[in-house]
Amino acid sequence: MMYMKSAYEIRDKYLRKDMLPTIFCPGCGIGSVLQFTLRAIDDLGLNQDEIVWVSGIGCSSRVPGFVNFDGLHTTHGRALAFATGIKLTNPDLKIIAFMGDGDAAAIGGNHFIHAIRRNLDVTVILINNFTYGMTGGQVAPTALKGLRGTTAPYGQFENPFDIAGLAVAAGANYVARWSVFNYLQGINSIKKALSKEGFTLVEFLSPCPISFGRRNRMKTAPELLRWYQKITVPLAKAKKMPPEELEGKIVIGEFADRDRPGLVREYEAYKKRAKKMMGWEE
Amino acid sequence: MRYPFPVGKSDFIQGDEAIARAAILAGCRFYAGYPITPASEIFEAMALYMPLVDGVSIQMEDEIASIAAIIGASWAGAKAMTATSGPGFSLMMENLGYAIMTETPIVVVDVQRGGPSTGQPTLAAQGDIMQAIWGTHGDHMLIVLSPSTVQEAFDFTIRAFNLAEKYRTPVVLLTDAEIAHMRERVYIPSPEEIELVERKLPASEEEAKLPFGDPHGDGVPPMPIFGRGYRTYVTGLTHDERGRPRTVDAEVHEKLITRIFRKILDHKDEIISYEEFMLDDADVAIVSTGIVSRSAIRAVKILRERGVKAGMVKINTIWPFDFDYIEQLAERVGKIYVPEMNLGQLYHLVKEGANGKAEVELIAKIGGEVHTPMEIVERVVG
Amino acid sequence: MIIRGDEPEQLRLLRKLYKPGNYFMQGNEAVAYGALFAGCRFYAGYPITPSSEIAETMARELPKLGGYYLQMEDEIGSIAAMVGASWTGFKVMTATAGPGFSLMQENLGYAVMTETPLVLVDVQRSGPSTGQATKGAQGDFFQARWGTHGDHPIVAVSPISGQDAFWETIRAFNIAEKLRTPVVVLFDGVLAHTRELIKIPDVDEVEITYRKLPQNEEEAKLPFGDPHGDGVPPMPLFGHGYFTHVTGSTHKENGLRDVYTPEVHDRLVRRLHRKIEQNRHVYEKYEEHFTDDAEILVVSWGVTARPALGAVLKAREEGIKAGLFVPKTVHPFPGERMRELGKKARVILVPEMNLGQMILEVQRYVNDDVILRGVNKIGGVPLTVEEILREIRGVA
Amino acid sequence: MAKEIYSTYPMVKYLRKEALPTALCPGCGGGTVLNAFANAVDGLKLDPKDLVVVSGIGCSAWIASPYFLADTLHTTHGRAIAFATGVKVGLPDKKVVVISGDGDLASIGGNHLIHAARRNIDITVILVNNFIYGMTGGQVAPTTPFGAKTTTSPYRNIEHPLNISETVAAAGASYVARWTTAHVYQLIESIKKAIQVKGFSLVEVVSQCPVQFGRRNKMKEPAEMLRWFLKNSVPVSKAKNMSPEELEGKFVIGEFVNRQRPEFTEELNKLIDEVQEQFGLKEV
Repeated sequence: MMYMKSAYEIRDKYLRKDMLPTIFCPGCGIGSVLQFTLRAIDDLGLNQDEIVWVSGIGCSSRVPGFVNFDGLHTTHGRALAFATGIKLTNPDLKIIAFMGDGDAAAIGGNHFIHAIRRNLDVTVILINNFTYGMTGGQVAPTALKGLRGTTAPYGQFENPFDIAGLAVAAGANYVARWSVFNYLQGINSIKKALSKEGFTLVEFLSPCPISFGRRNRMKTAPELLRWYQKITVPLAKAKKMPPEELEGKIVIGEFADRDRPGLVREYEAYKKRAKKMMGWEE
Repeated sequence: MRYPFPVGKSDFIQGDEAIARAAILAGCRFYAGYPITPASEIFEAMALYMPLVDGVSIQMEDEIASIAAIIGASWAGAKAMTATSGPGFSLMMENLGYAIMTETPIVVVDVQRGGPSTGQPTLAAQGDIMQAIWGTHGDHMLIVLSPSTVQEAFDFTIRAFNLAEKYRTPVVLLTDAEIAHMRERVYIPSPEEIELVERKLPASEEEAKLPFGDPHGDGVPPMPIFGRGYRTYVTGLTHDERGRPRTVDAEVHEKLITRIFRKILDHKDEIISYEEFMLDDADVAIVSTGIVSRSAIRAVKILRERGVKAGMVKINTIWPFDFDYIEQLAERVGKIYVPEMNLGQLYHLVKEGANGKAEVELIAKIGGEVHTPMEIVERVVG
Repeated sequence: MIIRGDEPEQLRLLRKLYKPGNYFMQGNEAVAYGALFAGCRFYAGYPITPSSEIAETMARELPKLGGYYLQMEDEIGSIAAMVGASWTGFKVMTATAGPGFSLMQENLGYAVMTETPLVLVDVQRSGPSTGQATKGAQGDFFQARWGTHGDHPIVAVSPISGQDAFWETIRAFNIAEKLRTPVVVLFDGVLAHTRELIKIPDVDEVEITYRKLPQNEEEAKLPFGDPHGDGVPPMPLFGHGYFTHVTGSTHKENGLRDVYTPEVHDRLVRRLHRKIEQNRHVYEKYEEHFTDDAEILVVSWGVTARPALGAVLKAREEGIKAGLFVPKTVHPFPGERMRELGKKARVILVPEMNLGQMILEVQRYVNDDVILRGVNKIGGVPLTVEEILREIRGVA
Repeated sequence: MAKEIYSTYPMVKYLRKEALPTALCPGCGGGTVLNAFANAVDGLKLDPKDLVVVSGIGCSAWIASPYFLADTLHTTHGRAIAFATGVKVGLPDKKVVVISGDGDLASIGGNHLIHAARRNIDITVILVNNFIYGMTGGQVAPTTPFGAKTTTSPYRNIEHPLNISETVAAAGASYVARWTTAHVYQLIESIKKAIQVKGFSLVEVVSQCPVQFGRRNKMKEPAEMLRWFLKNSVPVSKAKNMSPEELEGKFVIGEFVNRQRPEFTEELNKLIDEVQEQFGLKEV
């Protein structure tokens, strides 16, 4: 068992006290994931002044307001596009994009896959709660079939997105998914993601008892956590299961861990090449 | 500093190229864009020059991402620009509002083409004047400039950067397909000849803590850019002086929005620019902007030859608009003509300004061709 | 759906589902029910405060009526899907708020250019940018008029109460269908979330309009012509074998692209403007109170019209000759009527929840001997009767 | 001359004659795609009255719009699939086909592409991938090969191309195939299959743009580009056993997926039936 700092220590070191309490509802999983992320930063000994948090719109996107770092709270779905400008302008900064599933995968789906394609050096911490919590519980593109939302009062009939799977196909350097229940794996994955070059993603199944759970007969966070335990399947096990059995399940684990050069490194080389081609440099 | 084009001498170049060179000389080191006719040549020139001056030129997946990226770059400390045309400009509206709200200095070039919708992609128009002013939602204030020659395209681009930096605001450079693609002789000054303005940075920890305050009383807060240990929080939500979201407090909202208006309107005299020609004894005035002004000048000369006491005003700053000046003008002349390449946009502003003190008549032309001087003359002499 | 001749079935369903009577509901719900009564059977949207209840009501009610609710990946996709569905014959709607409205601007221009009937509800909230997401405002007045690029006309209506929202939504559909054009409903966050007693009428009391369809092969071949001289071409819907070509690029009467000939562009864009200009009788609407002898004329719109009326009534009690002019169709602005009223007034006050937008429209139609003054308030709290009354007294 | 060609070309019956000749440059692969599409329609004996063709902005968007004689909706940049979604829901019995380019569908329109694949809505997308923005003058695209020169990557492209077919397959499409314009017969067969399949289908066609792409990358002639395609094409079955390094710069061709998954409009109508049933709204 590794030594873990108390939550109070983490809070005092990294949160803006004047912004507390947070806007999150009781039982919301965002606080847990935030804690995982801060612990990962702390364990790695990263410099607080060299990290910028970027976010879009939604409950999870309010996180950069609560942490004591440079933070850019942007428009809906566009966080990764804003991040591209920050990173390329000042490559010394580490970028953490804290996003929700609606933000990253619905309206922001295109920026998501193109940031991955470019291998933008950014770590995405993605809160997947199957719903638009802030606007009142509308169905999200990640919602499994049959789940209810205020705009799917008769149950979702569309197929869901597998965000992690999409990120792997688009070419991300590191992709992992856990539920907030898997906190140790989660922290370790974030540490790994923060240590790597290029695009890294850690997705968390995270409870939203108020906007999502209540409408799906899981009024409390523990009920949602138990449900996650039921529907998640570790990657090793999933590999041996036929597609029919995996229907309605969510696979968790590490899906990709590779070392393609990141956009910053590519652009540095590009500048050199340009000067060489123009005869400005040998 | 070495430049990838000759400086301190004249060159024969397109408007798009002039804008790109001006941006480089103004210190722009981040460009994000997306291909669109007739603005693509700006991007192509930036792609060629930027890596050579250690800047960034990146092609994003769409126009929404392009303006997002330059806002991010600006907060990381770079002077940043994007260029587009009507359809792309429409897509940028949400994030243009974000730049206004977060007081992010950026320059957005809109090379106007025939619209609405995809319309006439290769032909010039002046149909986005009102969009540049009103296109994003909510109460907002920004600066819009409009050049009429390739030389002005160059000069106004530098001015756009200076105004953006000085007032911590997005500036729209509204040009058109005609100027963008026209080649003219342009004097490209050397860096020593160019006066550049850099954004105010916080002079103390105290100032850095109020990224949306008004420590100097001019309405323009210093900008604590990222990575300097200020731990700035920036949001498009209504925020207090420290940048904290305060979305249900009416007073905070009013204070913020009125300051964003004030910081520009209080400096109207410095921002607003127009040029008068032969107006001293005129009883007919032509008010125009951009490419049409060139035909208007010629029209004034022809009218004078014919004995009509005509004069004209070329509007360089479209927004904020000098309503008061137009009212004074209306008092001096009996009639104002507004030739423009749309069905009436600048006309509305002039009419509001004239305040009933002179008759205002629109000379509209659409379809992609600039008014000929004679078309204006004929309308004036009836 | 309704346009394809199954009205009896739709009327049966409407009667069965919605009994006439007074219901206690939000303005947003009133908009949704108005749309359902107007025959809207396709809704594509994306969640955004404070408009989400419109989507939620449509998601709940549309399937009952056999209609379609789609939640798209963003606002751009929403308006795009609507245009597609409109060309198959549906009456279509979406609802959004400022940020989403900004995103829709490009495709709103496309709908203007392709003359696609649709209804777009903008529940205005306090901006710019994300601003005050839950608070009402009237800051998108000019965005509705000028938000998309290029020369374009637009029709926008603005309800002044929850009940009005029900009827104005129906009117928006009727205008859209009659003139083959997008219509914006400028609603706001205050009325959207205010619960009021709202009367749902019997279906027979609701008059609805259908778009013109081509009467013959000849008409169908000119989907962008003007066979009837009213500027409104019949709409040859997809799937009927007309082989219609629809493009947002400059096009000839037959729909084929011609982006180089100035005359073609001139003809098309001028007709689009003429279509709106010459059919004022279809959409022009305003309310007047005590305007006959008003020395102090209050001009207001949307949510602010109510406290404005309250203030005018109180002013009259105090013996002040105040009057009220409320444009219900705000774009195109009822300029002629404004000019007439402006001649009679000594002072014009324009209260609105922004820093001065409609006042610029008013200014164009009044002479300089009138004192024109804005009564502006931002921050999400509506103007009160007292605040407006104070201004009236101040100039009385 | 042109008239003669039209009179002997059997597919001309599917074309809008008043719109010909097309605006495509000599040697452009767009003509091949139009031809293949017409042949597929012909082969399936589809009545063009049962077709709606939707496109976005760009050269490839012009391939069928306005040249193909059907209902054609030429929309805004990147949004064709979202427009098509509305058309399909409104006309579930018609075949809705989107023909557009890589920049249009995979760059600015990437989100609509993956979401339509997720919904598995019964639309056929023919994506013409020529690695470049042809219409605006040859700018880099998200599909431009690593190292290729374009007007906005004048010192060679540093970004990696998006694997469109693979991404769309991962997003949940029913049918996905990739061919090049050098594989015309396979292409026709794939388009036929794609049109028939119930659900979202994508046929990616690697196509030549000698003017904007080839010229800047030492392949001025269309034939050179076709030879490049043939030389670097690898069938899916073989690609499976190759490493990512070996696959760098190759075109993997063939069918990626062909599967049955619940389809959007069918599910939507099923839901409506259930709701009407539940509330007792069905007519007896």
